[in-house]
Amino acid sequence: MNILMTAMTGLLCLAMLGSAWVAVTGKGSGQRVSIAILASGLVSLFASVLFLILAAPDVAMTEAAIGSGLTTFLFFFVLSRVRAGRQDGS
Amino acid sequence: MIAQLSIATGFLLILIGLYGALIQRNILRMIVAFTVADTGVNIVIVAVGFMAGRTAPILDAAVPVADAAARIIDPLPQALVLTAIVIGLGTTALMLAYAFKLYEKRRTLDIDKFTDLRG
Amino acid sequence: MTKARDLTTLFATLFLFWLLLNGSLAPDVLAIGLVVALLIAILFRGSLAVLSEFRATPLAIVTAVGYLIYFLKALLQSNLQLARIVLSPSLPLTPGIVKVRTRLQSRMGRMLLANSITLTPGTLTVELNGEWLYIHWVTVESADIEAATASIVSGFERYIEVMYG
Amino acid sequence: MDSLLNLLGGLLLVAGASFLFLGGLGLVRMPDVFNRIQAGTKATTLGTLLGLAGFACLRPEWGLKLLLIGLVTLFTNPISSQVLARAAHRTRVEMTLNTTVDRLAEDTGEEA
Amino acid sequence: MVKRFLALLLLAGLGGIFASLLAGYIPDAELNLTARYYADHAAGDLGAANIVTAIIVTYRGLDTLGEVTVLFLAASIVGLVLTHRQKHDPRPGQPARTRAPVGELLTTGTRFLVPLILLLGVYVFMNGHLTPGGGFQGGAIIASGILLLLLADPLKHFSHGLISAVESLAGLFYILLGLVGLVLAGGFLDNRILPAGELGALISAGAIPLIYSLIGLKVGAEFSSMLASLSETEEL
Amino acid sequence: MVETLIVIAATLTGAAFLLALWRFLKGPSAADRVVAFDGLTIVSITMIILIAFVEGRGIYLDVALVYALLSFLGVIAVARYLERGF
Repeated sequence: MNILMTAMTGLLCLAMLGSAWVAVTGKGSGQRVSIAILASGLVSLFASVLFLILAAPDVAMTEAAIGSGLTTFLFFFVLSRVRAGRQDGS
Repeated sequence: MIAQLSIATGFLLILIGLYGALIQRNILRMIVAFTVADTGVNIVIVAVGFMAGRTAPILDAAVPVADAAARIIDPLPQALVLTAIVIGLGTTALMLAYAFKLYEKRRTLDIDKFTDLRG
Repeated sequence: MTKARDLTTLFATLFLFWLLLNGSLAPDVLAIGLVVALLIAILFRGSLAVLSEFRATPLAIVTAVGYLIYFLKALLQSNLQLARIVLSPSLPLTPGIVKVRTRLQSRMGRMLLANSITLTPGTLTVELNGEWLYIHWVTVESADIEAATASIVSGFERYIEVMYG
Repeated sequence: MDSLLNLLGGLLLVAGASFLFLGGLGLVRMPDVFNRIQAGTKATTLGTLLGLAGFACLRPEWGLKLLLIGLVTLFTNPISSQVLARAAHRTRVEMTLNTTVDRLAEDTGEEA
Repeated sequence: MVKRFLALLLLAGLGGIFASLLAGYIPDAELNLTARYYADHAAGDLGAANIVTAIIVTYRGLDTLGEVTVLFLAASIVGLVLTHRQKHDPRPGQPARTRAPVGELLTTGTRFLVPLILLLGVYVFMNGHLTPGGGFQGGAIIASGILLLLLADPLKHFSHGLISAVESLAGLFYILLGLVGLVLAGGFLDNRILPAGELGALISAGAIPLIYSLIGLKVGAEFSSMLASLSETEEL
Repeated sequence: MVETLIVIAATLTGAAFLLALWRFLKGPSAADRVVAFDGLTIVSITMIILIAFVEGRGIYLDVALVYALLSFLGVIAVARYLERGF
């Protein structure tokens, strides 16, 4: 059972690093800001599961509700307001 | 092993987030990178408080009061991180409001176009 | 009259949800649940009339059980069909969006119908517009409105019509 | 008796996990968005429900909470898929080449 | 490019520091003194089964008061920045924006789900002393319910009066409870103004459920006002 | 016996997770990524309950409930954004 948890941790860490890379560099996302925001929300969701493995259910719930939920919504509100403009920094 | 893996991931997330915040020129993308780094910091703090073989600091039928000290992990980092996540949302909302304001003034999100403070 | 009925249904649903969440029947749980459910029910009584559309007759309750069994069977079938498609190397697909008609009037009944269609073999509700449903079908058997209605909608409609009208 | 329940729970778990796996496979293999949504919704919903039933057999005292989670997934999953499919259709995501008929595009075309 | 090179140099330095930190990391085998105190005393003295809640509400109650204040300031500044802006004319030649209509399914689903989400939020903050969760999580869930209402009916205007009334009242009673603790029990925000009760019951742990409910209402109102002021801005 | 079954189930769940993640990283259109996001969150719910089972703590189930509701909200928000609904 212990090895199971370790394997799950490894899987989650890999997934988090992958989506963080998408969120930050925009590689393979067609340079769209909305994908970057979605990927950062995914990082938070995986972090929430990781917190549960680290025996911190309070933090896991906070991260799921606030870090992933509300933050992503705030980003999308602002993004939809500035959509008319240029979205890409490069 | 779980703790080491998590700490390493947290550090890597901090580095990735800082890299993005430094090289991106779109303000929204910089804020996204900040939130990624934020998550990384939280993971490191919680993982440092983790002890293998112990369980969450909530007492119920599975963890009686008598042997609480021998079974639970340190609750203090969790309380700190809980605060940090909530405040993180506040700062993100502020950054986004200012980004919106800047866009309203200049109609661009490119950080290089804001040259007022250049010497 | 209907206002009072709306309020009662919503209150009963919320209270049941509270009991399921807490999983205990201690007096303090009951008391706090009563207060909280009543407050939320009063706050939402105007905009939330979808729950009281259920016809609480004995026939409707029996039909609900029959509907549940029919639905679970359809869910299992749809997954086996999906498994066959996904596991076959050639992906035997003939997808398309067809248009079907529904007779249901009540909002809750229509939502149940759309949800059921989404979860049953090879179909996915894309848009609900008046009496027309637009459905994405993995293996289109017939693009004709009547034939498609007969094979997708009728099975569920029979049950939901009794429950919600 | 107890071990029988445990065995049933384990088997249900494996069945649920295989449906989840099929859903993932469908997500990867299907040719366009709508077919992927189909695979995603159906397989993951049934997989989650079976998994919940399995855990309920293994731990009967968690039954109520698991029932609640099952009800929530049963209601929210199809709604989110439908909203997503609608959004995908409105943004004119391209459909796979062997699509036979698209009545929705015909009808919205008429209105405009 | 110089900027990218400097950034990479900085990151390499930080990475080196992090690597040495990780190499020297030795997991604790025992709880340290503070943690041991909390583990031994939270259940007996305060009656709270969730020790994290006990720390947040009582042992470090002042920190939480500060945190709520910071959130309040953030919400106010967001509202201030976004509402006090000059009206700009819609650009000519660009038609007024039309929002995509809401599908009937989403409307029905929202009407069905929003009361349940609000009830879940109340459950989360009322049970903060027994289960994971508490005021901040419950407040966030309530704000998410409000957000679902906003999504299903984008033109709906919230009464900012109601939101700020809930927020002010909750804040006021929070401070009052803290002062009552100063008078009747050991200090500011002490929860032992009410009997500790039996460990594991819903009404137990003194004033913790009360304080956490007030925090939950306040935080929920703050998040809701942030979301509402963002959603009321016009597209540029 | 039961332990073996649980390990098999966990492996299959992990494989489903990886497949959905691949679709997220690859997926050509934004809608594809949102579908993958939905799938990932649903698989994560099963993972959370698995963690609760292995650790033997029933209170972790609350997290799964919150997670289920919030993943629904996230998908709705992104879908409404894509069709320019707010």
